[in-house]
Amino acid sequence: MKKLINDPDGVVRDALVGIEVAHPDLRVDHENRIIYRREPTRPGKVALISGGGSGHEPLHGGYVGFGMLDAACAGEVFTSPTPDQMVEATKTADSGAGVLHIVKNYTGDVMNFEMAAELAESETGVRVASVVTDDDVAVQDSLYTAGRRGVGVTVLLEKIVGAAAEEGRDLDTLAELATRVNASGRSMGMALTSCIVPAAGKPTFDLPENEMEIGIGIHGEPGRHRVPLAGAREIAEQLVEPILADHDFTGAPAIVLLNGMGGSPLLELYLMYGEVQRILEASGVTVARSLVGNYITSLEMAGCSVTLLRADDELLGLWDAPVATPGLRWGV
Amino acid sequence: MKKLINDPDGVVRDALVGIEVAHPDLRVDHENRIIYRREPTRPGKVALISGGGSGHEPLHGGYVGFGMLDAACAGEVFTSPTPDQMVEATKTADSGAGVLHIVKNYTGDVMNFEMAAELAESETGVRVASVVTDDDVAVQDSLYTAGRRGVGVTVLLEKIVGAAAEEGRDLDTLAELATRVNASGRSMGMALTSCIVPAAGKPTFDLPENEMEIGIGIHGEPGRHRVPLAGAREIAEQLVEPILADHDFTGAPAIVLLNGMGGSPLLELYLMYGEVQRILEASGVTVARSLVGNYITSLEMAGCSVTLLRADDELLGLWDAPVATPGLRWGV
Amino acid sequence: MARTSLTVADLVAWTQRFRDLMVEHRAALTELDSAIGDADHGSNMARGMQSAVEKLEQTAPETVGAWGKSVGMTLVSSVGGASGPLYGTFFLRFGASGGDATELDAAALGAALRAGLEGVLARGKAEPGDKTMIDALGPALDAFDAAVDQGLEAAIAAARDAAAAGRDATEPLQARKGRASYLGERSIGHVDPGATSTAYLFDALATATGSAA
Amino acid sequence: MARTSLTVADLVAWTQRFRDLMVEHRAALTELDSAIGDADHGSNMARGMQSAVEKLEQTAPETVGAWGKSVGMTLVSSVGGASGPLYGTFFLRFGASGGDATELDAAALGAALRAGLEGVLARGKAEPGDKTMIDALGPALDAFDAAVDQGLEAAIAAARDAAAAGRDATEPLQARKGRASYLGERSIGHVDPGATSTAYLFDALATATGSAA
Ligand SMILES: Nc1ncnc2c1ncn2[C@@H]1O[C@H](COP(=O)(O)OP(=O)(O)O)[C@@H](O)[C@H]1O
Ligand SMILES: Nc1ncnc2c1ncn2[C@@H]1O[C@H](COP(=O)(O)OP(=O)(O)O)[C@@H](O)[C@H]1O
Ligand SMILES: [Mg+2]
Ligand SMILES: [Mg+2]
Ligand SMILES: [Mg+2]
Ligand SMILES: [Mg+2]
Repeated sequence: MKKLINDPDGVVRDALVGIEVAHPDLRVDHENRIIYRREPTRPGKVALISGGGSGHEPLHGGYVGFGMLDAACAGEVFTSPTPDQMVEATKTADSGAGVLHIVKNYTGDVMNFEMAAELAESETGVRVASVVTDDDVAVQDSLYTAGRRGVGVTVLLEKIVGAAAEEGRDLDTLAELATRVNASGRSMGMALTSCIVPAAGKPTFDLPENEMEIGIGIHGEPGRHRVPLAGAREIAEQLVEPILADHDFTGAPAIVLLNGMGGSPLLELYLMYGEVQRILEASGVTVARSLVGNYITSLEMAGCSVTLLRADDELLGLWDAPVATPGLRWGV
Repeated sequence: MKKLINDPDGVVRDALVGIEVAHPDLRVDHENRIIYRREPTRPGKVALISGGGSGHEPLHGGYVGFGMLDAACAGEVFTSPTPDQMVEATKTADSGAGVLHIVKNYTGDVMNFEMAAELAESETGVRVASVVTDDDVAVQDSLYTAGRRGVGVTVLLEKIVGAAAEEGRDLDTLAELATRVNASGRSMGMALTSCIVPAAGKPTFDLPENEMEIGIGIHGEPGRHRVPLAGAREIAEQLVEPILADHDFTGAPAIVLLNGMGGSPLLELYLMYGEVQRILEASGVTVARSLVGNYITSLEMAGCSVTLLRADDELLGLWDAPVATPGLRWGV
Repeated sequence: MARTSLTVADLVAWTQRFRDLMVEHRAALTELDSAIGDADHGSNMARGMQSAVEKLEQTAPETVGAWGKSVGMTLVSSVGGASGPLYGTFFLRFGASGGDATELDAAALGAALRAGLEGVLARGKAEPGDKTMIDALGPALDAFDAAVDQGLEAAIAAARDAAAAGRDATEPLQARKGRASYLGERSIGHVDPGATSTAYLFDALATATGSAA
Repeated sequence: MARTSLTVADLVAWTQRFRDLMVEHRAALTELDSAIGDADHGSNMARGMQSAVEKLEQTAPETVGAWGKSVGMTLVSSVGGASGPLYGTFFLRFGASGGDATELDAAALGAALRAGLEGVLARGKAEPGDKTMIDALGPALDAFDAAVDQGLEAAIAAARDAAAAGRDATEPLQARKGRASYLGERSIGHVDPGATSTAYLFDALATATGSAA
């Protein structure tokens, strides 16, 4: 296993040290593995908290800052954080206006955040609302699965709802907005290679040189199908088509995220984005905003995902609003 | 070869399509493979032009925009662009105040930019000054080498000199500043894996599972030494020590870049940065600013490099000045 | 003479034995989780059980309830993922069922295990056949109940065997809960990691209580 | 009867033959460049020579000067890297030496080649033994000059053999110019890619002019 680490079981602990020293605008509670903004939540502002397994950087710690999150809880690699962490973050970040938990739809994340919300409300009286993101069309949302996974739309939601929170909107309004954003977004991902979970020490799955996985998530798990390796144009089709089949993205401005899984060079991500945008245009989708890069990753996995968000003037305005985090930054 | 591409020989062409549609603030001349700011150079402002082989993204195209470059010429993967491209970019970006060429010290880049400067001046009368970056301490700067390579300091220089250009400083002043920045910076890199040049179709070098290369550049070339794989702390020492041995970084604020080579997850880069900063502090270096991420890459190579720049109040002020490019963005 | 009840010390020994098995089989559990999950079940369980045992060593519980609360809370607060809340809830409910008791006879043990199962079902909303730890836990408790008349040790041994059989029976199933459900039909043909750790849980119970026969 | 001069058509045939060799050995040249460089010499040369031949097909040159300018300018503007300016300069200077001539006898060819070499030296500032294309080019021209009394074909054949020998002789050298110099001692034991393409340049000249013996 070739990694820039000291100890496979201490990766998250050690990385948090680097995050703290690299970003003077952030503060890290190492005992609880929570990344906060340096300044406490402004009174009256609803606090946005998220968290999840580590290995998806810059998600979530890289989205703590003005215009996005107030705190992020870091779990072990690909393992959701614990309720204790979330309770601590909730209590600390609350300014009295309540806390919105942004949770990606995975069994572990949902259960841990649920327990945290119960504990936080009962122990401290902090008002907690939650939104669970589930935008991954690779998974059937049915009784026979754990439901669609939360992937790329989580980034867009943290940005948009984060901007609305800075405006001073209240908890219920933000929860409603978050639900609307999630319902308007869809994603689909693919992998050329597996990643290596440090504590596991070897690739999660083996993928022959002439094959790729379609319909992967962000935890290095295998996808829905294994298919022959194809060119970028064909891959773009395999990602965009299921998204467009699942939701109508015509007749409204769309925000598009072409996301790298962590191990693909930016050169290739741009190339993929060119292909994606071409298909979208041909399908009558109006791309109003776009983001190309590594925003929600799966360690060193090579591959990419596409996220589409059906927007409107309000969402575009919130998207364009100032943001200052390590992972997304504009307007300030 | 597992890549998100259509045709190994058309990678740069196709990626430029994606760069153009992803960034409405940029304009791409596809015939000449030049990335410009959308708006022409403001009269009186010196134009900053750089360029080099592709595969180092976001360098250089991702640094075109307010506060950094005015144009970037994209060569084939790891192959410097041609004089024609540079002449065209020079003529187009010049507002009358002259053009600064920012050239990384590689035989090909230097020769092609030299020919371009000669042609541009003789054909058009545009005033051209050049700075050649050579910050890589892995290479002995002697008669027996092509001289130190230009690596990480190029990013810092484009930012700092770009800010000075926005202030309206003249060509000679900027060339002098650029020379000073280059002389104050040092870098050192390492690789855990080789990258794959698309047109070559296989890894440039083979690196056994238990070894790493120390002293690599950014072209997938092997390094100075092949040594046993080590932990992050030891790797950090192997990168920082030669830098501190080559130049005095105490007694002045330092800007530090912990750069990923493209294939290492951000989690690991943060972890490495924690180790680097610890060593710097123990060595009496005061870190005033830092940057952690993939800023000057070598396709999907796993590994990282460290760049230190000895700064002062002026350089810090220019560093903090607003910048709005795809690759670096703050203050606007 | 066959034992007829478990003391708190027995429960602690069970915890330690389970910890030993999780550490010993850490890589194998992660390997199973690689096939249909995210390659962390082994490190999750080893980390959690290690913490649980350390906690018990710091503060020795005096009642079944205190033991269950200590182990359950430690798992909840040190594991994360799906297994943290699920195993955590199992031990918390087990403890709540035992309450202030300092010993559990066969019937009380059966009731406590059943309370644990109910907790896992309530928390995870999985059903039998969904290819989860439930598919080892459910059969184990049914076998326990069916054998309880033969005495505590026999019931534990029966539970252990049924858990192992339940674990094996997850192999042909298509997952409908947890991460493995994302794989659809590709989850078929792999043993569930959580059912495997649960089979070890009953193995540990049998060994720690000398019910190995 | 042995030929005593080259026409512009011969120069065009030489260009085509060099292109063929670059395309044919593209992967091998890139392989050499992988060992001590950045894995692009094969694609650089194949791309450049392909463009050069296309340009000649669009506009047939009538003089040695026009031919050299066409090939040289096309290389400069389509290759990039180190080999673009170096090979480009070689052909530009070769052409300038030939000027308006439509034929080159042995002495004139020798002078043109020498002008090309001087251009490469001026542009790249390499010295003999630095492990570059110079180490094939220099010996080739010396051999050409030494054999020029035996006639054009003999001189070309001698140059071809010396270029190949010069290429082979780069293997034990430590590089002091270009990318390979970054490797220090690790550059020892590998044949230089640029010297290899230069050996093909003279191979092409020999074949295209029927001087193969
Ligand atoms: N809803 C559920 N109910 C019961 N058990 C579940 C449920 N979801 C997952 N599991 C169990 O959890 C195991 C995975 O645990 P683990 O790998 O530690 O967590 P994660 O899936 O979060 O990575 C699965 O093998 C399965 O047995
Ligand atoms: N200064 C120089 N003078 C002469 N030849 C050189 C010089 N530098 C490099 N070369 C030649 O160029 C070859 C490499 O060409 P190429 O791979 O196309 O360019 P790059 O090194 O820019 O990738 C080397 O093998 C060497 O023969
Ligand atoms: Mg997990
Ligand atoms: Mg090159
Ligand atoms: Mg798991
Ligand atoms: Mg090369």
